[in-house]
Amino acid sequence: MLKENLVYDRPEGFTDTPTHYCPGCTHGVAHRLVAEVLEEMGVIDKTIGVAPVGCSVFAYNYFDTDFVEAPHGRAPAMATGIKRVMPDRIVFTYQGDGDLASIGMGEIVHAAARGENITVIFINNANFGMTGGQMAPTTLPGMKTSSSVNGRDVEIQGYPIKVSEMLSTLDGVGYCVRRSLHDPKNIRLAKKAIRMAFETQARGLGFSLVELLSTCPTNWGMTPVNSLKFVEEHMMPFYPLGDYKISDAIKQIKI
Amino acid sequence: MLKENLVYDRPEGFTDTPTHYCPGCTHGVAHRLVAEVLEEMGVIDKTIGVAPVGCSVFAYNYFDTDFVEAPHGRAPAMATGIKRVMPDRIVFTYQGDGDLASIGMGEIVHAAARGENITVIFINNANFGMTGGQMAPTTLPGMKTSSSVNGRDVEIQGYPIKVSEMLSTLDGVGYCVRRSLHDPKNIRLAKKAIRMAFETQARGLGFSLVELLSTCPTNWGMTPVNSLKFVEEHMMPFYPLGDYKISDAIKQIKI
Amino acid sequence: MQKEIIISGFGGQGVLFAGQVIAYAAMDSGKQVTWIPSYGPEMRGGTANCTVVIADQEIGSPLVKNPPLVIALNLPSYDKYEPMMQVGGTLVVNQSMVDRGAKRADINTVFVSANEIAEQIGDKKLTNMVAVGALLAALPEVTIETLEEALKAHLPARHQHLLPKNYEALRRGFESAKEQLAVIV
Amino acid sequence: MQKEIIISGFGGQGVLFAGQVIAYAAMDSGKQVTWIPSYGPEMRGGTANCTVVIADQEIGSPLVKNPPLVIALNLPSYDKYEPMMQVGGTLVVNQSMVDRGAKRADINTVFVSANEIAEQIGDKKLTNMVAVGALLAALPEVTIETLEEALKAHLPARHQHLLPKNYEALRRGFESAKEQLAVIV
Amino acid sequence: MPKELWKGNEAIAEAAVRAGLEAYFGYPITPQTEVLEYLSRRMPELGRAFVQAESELGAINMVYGAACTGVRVMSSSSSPGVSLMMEGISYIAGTEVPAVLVNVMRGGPGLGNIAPAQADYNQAVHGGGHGDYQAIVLAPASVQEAIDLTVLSFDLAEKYRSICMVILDGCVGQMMEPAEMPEMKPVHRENWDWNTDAKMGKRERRILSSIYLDPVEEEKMNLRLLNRWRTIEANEVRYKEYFLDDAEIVIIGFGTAGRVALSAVREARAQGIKVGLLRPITVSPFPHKVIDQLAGRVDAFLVTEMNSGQMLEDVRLAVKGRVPVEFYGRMGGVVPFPDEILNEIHRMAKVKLSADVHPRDAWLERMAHV
Amino acid sequence: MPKELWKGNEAIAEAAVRAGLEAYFGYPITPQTEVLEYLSRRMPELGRAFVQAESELGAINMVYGAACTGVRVMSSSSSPGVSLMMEGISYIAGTEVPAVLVNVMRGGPGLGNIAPAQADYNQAVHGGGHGDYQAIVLAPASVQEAIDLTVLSFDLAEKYRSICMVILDGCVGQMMEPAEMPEMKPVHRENWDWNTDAKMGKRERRILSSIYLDPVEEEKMNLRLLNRWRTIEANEVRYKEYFLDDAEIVIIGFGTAGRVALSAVREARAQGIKVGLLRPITVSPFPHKVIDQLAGRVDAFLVTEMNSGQMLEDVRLAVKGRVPVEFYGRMGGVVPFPDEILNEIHRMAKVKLSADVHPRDAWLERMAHV
Amino acid sequence: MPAKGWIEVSDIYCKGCELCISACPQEVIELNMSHLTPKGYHPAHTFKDGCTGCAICALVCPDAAITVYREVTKAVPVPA
Amino acid sequence: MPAKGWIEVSDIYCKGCELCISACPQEVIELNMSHLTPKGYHPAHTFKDGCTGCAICALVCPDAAITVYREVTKAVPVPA
Ligand SMILES: Cc1ncc(C[n+]2csc(CCOP(=O)(O)OP(=O)(O)O)c2C)c(N)n1
Ligand SMILES: Cc1ncc(C[n+]2csc(CCOP(=O)(O)OP(=O)(O)O)c2C)c(N)n1
Ligand code: SF4
Ligand code: SF4
Ligand code: SF4
Ligand code: SF4
Ligand code: SF4
Ligand code: SF4
Ligand SMILES: [Mg+2]
Ligand SMILES: [Mg+2]
Repeated sequence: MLKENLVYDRPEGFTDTPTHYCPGCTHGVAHRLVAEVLEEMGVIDKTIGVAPVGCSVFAYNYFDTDFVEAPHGRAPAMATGIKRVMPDRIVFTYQGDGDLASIGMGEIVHAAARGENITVIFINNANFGMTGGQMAPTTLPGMKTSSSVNGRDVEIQGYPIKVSEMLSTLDGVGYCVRRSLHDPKNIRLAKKAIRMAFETQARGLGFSLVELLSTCPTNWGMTPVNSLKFVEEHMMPFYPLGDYKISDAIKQIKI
Repeated sequence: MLKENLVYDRPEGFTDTPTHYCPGCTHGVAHRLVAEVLEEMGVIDKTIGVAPVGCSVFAYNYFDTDFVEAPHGRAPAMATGIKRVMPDRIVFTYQGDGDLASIGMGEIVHAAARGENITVIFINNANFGMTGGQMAPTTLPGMKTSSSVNGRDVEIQGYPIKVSEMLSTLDGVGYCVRRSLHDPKNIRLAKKAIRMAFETQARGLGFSLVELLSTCPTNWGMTPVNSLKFVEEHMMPFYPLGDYKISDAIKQIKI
Repeated sequence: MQKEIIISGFGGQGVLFAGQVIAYAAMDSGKQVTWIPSYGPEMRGGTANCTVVIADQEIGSPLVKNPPLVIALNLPSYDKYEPMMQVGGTLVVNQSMVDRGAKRADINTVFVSANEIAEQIGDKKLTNMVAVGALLAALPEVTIETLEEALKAHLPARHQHLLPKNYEALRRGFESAKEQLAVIV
Repeated sequence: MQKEIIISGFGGQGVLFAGQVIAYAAMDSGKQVTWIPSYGPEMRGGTANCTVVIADQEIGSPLVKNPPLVIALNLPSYDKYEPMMQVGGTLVVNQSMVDRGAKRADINTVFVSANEIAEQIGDKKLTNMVAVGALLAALPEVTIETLEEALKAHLPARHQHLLPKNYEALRRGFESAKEQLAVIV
Repeated sequence: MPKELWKGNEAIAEAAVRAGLEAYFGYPITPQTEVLEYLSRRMPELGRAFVQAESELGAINMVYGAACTGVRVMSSSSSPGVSLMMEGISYIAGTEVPAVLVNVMRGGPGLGNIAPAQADYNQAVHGGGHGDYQAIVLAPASVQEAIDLTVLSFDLAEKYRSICMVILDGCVGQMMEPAEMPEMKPVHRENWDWNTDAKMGKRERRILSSIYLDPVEEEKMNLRLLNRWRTIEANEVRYKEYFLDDAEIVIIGFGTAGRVALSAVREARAQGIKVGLLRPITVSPFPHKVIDQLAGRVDAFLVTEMNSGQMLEDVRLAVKGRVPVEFYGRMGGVVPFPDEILNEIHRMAKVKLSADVHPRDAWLERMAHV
Repeated sequence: MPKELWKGNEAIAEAAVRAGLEAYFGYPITPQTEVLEYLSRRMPELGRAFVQAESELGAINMVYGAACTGVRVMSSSSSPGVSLMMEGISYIAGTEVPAVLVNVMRGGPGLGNIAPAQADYNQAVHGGGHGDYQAIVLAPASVQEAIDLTVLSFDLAEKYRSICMVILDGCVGQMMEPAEMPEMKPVHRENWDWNTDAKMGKRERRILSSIYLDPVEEEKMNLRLLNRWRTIEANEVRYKEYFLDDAEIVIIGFGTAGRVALSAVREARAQGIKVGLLRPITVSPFPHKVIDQLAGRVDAFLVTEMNSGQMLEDVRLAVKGRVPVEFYGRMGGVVPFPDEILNEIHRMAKVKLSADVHPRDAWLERMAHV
Repeated sequence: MPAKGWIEVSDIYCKGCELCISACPQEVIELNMSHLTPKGYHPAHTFKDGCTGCAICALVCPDAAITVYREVTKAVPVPA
Repeated sequence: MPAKGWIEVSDIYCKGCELCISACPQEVIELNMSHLTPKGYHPAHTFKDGCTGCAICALVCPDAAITVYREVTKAVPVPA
């Protein structure tokens, strides 16, 4: 096979380790996009990742960068610690919705408010995947989970939190957008957003976060393909895709 | 003196205990307004307050209601615990900006998101009063505190958090407004807002919060009168007064 | 009396339920019993196993290192547990998923084509019950009848119509094992 | 040698700084020294006090129950510490804030009109220094000269111009006390 | 009630319900999640309060709030989650309100793993939170005991206005055993003289707080807690004895380590070795007295735990060097098999033991092969 | 360097700076706040990292992150704040990264008060976080010691890839004493073989985590920690002796309780009573050995603490019942005066002591008057 | 003609913060420098006539130290 | 005429999730039911001609299991 024939190959940002994710789980897609962006920006060598507690707890096995493993929800604090002593490194967290929006709410809000110059990849799959599919702050109204078996009753179990909308009210936030991983077009847009988020950091323009609507075929009890449909039909209407905050300086960035 | 001569008297919601607040500190005004509202609504007898850690740690000494004392920042969680088992009681927290917006961010966001049927009186005095005036999440850009002696540098120390703006993005919030305690007119408006917040709770209409711009003459190093001017001239432009969220059901309330 | 049983196989083979049914039957026979799943790194997919201990008296360890009774529903399980077994123990092997013979002569190995038998009965999911039936041939403390009762009592309502097929699976497994054990003995 | 001093008064009377100056002077005289504020419920307003211990050897307890040396700048302090004092100790009382005489005869009570003297010198804030001067009359381990040196070294730059007045306060207090102590002895 | 096959975690949940649990606040974590999931269904069914909190920090403070009103309330978690509750637990202790907390312990430190462990003994028994306080700590070894001790935990918590913890390892949480549930106790609110459930026209207002700004007052409060603890020590020690009458070697182990030891003890007895087992059920208050007495008549002790020897030190405190105390532990989620403990018994029966070297050091040498 | 009058908290802050502190993360709390305030000015001045975190939870995890990169980092807090750090501490221990944490202890449990106390001894020494780990814990009794031990804490933390805590009571934190600062050490980054500071073209990637999903691997990690701890125990025990040579009664106390005891000892010696003092400087590793030796030749011990007798149990473990161990404690922020301890010495010199009743119980009886 | 009113300032509660002084539309309040409260503050008092009983001073007082009275002439709403 | 392309699916990474199958605009991918990967999955493969090398399958593959090739005819941008 000739080099010039190659259209797409596994990104260099990845290690050889196969992921432990369930078949068709779009955590894998999000991983791949991050790896591609780091490769394209040529920053693999100076990147330090912070893995969360959640299904992506082993994220550190898959990226060819240094990695640390945070306590549940505390990745933004760890990332702050790292970035403050190593300001020339690229530091990112990769967090699920239980991790970021439930237990880790205090840390993410404050990292954002401080304008901490880190990048957050936020995987919203509307449940706690790792512990067996319990209700997350992002679980849709009426959605059944292992801790809301009759469907989330918002009157008793509370309303879902729209993370991007909430965080974009904070002045420290440079870049905050929501994308989805459910079809090729949206995956491309997601990758562009991830790129922009890392560029924001590389240029020192403040806190950047990309929220990605993602699937959990296992706990949703659906095939991977149907899970993508669920994202499109149920999650997207509730969690509108869009740019929630892009600071003027970041709007200037051309890539 | 005839009863009919009486125009204003110390509210019954208060105990006889003089407060420990510094002279001119508007924590006292906020207290008085809450006491007046509880009295006017006739709910003193069924109210349980939750005191924070902060200058108002001894709030429990002043109101003639049952009271508990929360760990720093956790008042909304304690209030949740109380309200869930005593849904017919009136439960409120009284919290400072360090308590609510710094260490207690996770708890307040989630109580709000859950639409927890409690009332939060939130005293924004732009610093940690009790521990000697350190920077709070609400400290204004450039403002000097004992942990930002050269004035808050937002690039390094982060941007202030606008709590009402942020929380009003949450669906569980019924009532969320910002008022000020710096002059008679605004004090009257603040009292109306506190009344509305408690009415929201009494009618089961969800989470209610009144943010009150307040002074800290001691740590600001100003006379009480000048502190009121500081609120008007510096805090109000940064923290605009207004109704950030009033649900439709609450708008119907007539008092 | 104390008997320890390990049941092991792939995730979807009904390993945990098989153990529970034995545990129910033992309980209904007035025995002490413990059932414990292996839960661990391999939570998602991979092999699953559980340990059932049946005894007359208060049970100590719910886990066992050298089991006298094992059901291995697939090759990895067979490979793993054969060397661990107690001398003289009985190992029920699902021949449908295994392409080798016994390596140990000091235990009784019973080969049952559990998949085939289950398919013959008309439900692939009965593989586990065929194997359980086979095990009963070496576990006199639990009779086929109590096991049937246990199944009846504990199969979820929506599966109750499958009871006759479950019974058949048990008996086919039992017969197959009894023949082999008769030869061995 | 070990001497313990408690200095007590209202919040704004410069109690803590008075203790620090003595501590500096003791340190500069090559002594061991500890200074500790009372911090507690009465953080905001109310009375303030600090304890200074001066010794030749490693100091044990930085707090003392029965002090031999006390400065009481107001009545509550006087009331509080008079009964606690060691027999034979010296208690400097700010007569300007106190309207009663001594209750104990087994200690030396020195009355100094610290406020008046300070005002005479021209700065009400020097009350504490007048009292410190008075104390020195009973604390031979620290000379007026070292205390002046200490003041010079540690008074913030913006107050350095006040040094002469501080010196005067010290000496006026010292003189006043020496007279009284001479009588007592 | 007839026996049913119950999974440990679900049994605890149902037992709590039957004991009159009015509110549960928790956060998912393996291997405890079944408690939360079970109650997420069961509590609303009964019209009682269930909240999946935002975190363990949220959960313990919801517990704290509800506890102040005087109702029966609990949370459950596993090791890392329980660490997050330390401040709250200290507050609950300092406020003297009753609350129940279940810790289904897993391998640590840090994120560790989800396998069964007993390494939070010290945290529970010797105070993981700040300040002087003692928690009542119960350690079930079977599903039936998990049920019984859960019920007991509410009674003890209320009786002594204390935090009461049930600590079990993942084995007991995940295991199924036949067990009998107690009758359903109707929820009834006691007329406490301390709870803050609002005046309601009936009484003066009440305050619940853990502040005692004056050290002397705080010291009095500390003394009150300590004296109460002496009563608890006098009345509430529980343990189970096996073959102790003529035992020359006594094994001490709690929870799963204790029941694994039971298998080894039976085997050793079958071999004619005079060995017995003491299984503490309350690890706090600790059964010091019975160990003290045993130390006067037996030849040696073997402490076995699924940690590095935490309870070991409490045993050594009781034995006071009179006879050798040996240790055998497995850590990090490894559950010992009976034969490992049997080996230790054989070793102890053979060689002359010394009380000089620390048993942990000796054990570490023996573990060099791992 | 000439001696200067330093306040304990500020001295710790400056000592850390001189030891090469590259980052501080903390949250205000009395009586520790001066550490944070001092560093909020000092660190930026030197171009080093200072963040006032959103909470202690945030702070400890910022410390954890920075520690992973291999730089010198610390946090400080006081009792309730330290309780909030328990999960993070367990993670730091489990990841084997060096970090320093200062606890200026106050009265508790719960919110308690801001007066000096030593009631977090157990939390620090016996593990307040989940899982098996040990922290190195240093207990200064003076401002100079606070400086020296702060510097030492960074060295020890790095040497053993361990969490190292400095625990002091509010007295030492608020006190001023003449003290000598060490020279300013230039910040220099070591070439560790474990830190995650990015590959930077020089090496393979590195991971730092506390997960060991396989229990056997976790057990190996636990054993590694334990064996390291044996080295620490062998090499790093520190204590100070006073008048021990001919002592018949030995007092043991750390921090302020230890120095208050010194005053009592001097007084007793002046009265001809043969009493000495052992002041542990490392409370973890604990000076077991020297106490063991003393127990062979002295008549009795008196443990004195500003808590209910937490270190007491460690002393009793070392003494093993050979001679009586008595206890005298004050709690809740009360600092004992020397005469209280002198009274105890007199009592001990007079009456015949028994090793039978628990010293805490006996003390509680004596405290009945409070 | 404005209503005639008067106020009482509690010695127990007043801390002499002067907020009432700067808020009083009639400018009839000042600190009583010849009196010290038990807590050591100079309390507020009216030093001249002109109080209308408008209760604005009570509205701004952080210590609920002021009781306001008025001659009953016509109905005036209490401060809300 | 569309470009001619082809793909390689890695046995190590593919988990048979079928996302590529449903995404392929040419509908040339299916699971290979006659082959099991070491992890026990039926992997994806192209079962007929028509692949254009558009790389959409690779874009949606969560396991980065697909390598895409194309005959070099004209420049086509790689998926961004
Ligand atoms: C302190 C603490 N609490 C709880 C847990 C258990 N836990 C592990 S992952 C997880 C939720 C993960 O959900 P999410 O962040 O949405 O990630 P996903 O698995 O859905 O990708 C929880 C609750 C833990 N490990 N630590
Ligand atoms: C866990 C914990 N951390 C820190 C503290 C110390 N602390 C007490 S009050 C306070 C800040 C209070 O500020 P704020 O909430 O704004 O109230 P204010 O005093 O300004 O009214 C802090 C940090 C504490 N008591 N507990
Ligand atoms: S459980 Fe859900 S989120 Fe986790 S790997 Fe499986 S599909 Fe993905
Ligand atoms: S310190 Fe500030 S907030 Fe606290 S009572 Fe004084 S003035 Fe009010
Ligand atoms: S506002 Fe109140 S406290 Fe302040 S001076 Fe007036 S009466 Fe006194
Ligand atoms: S009632 Fe009105 S007029 Fe009278 S003193 Fe008060 S503010 Fe002034
Ligand atoms: S998308 Fe990837 S993992 Fe899924 S079937 Fe296709 S090649 Fe296999
Ligand atoms: S490259 Fe395009 S045409 Fe070819 S298999 Fe993949 S998706 Fe189908
Ligand atoms: Mg999720
Ligand atoms: Mg504040």
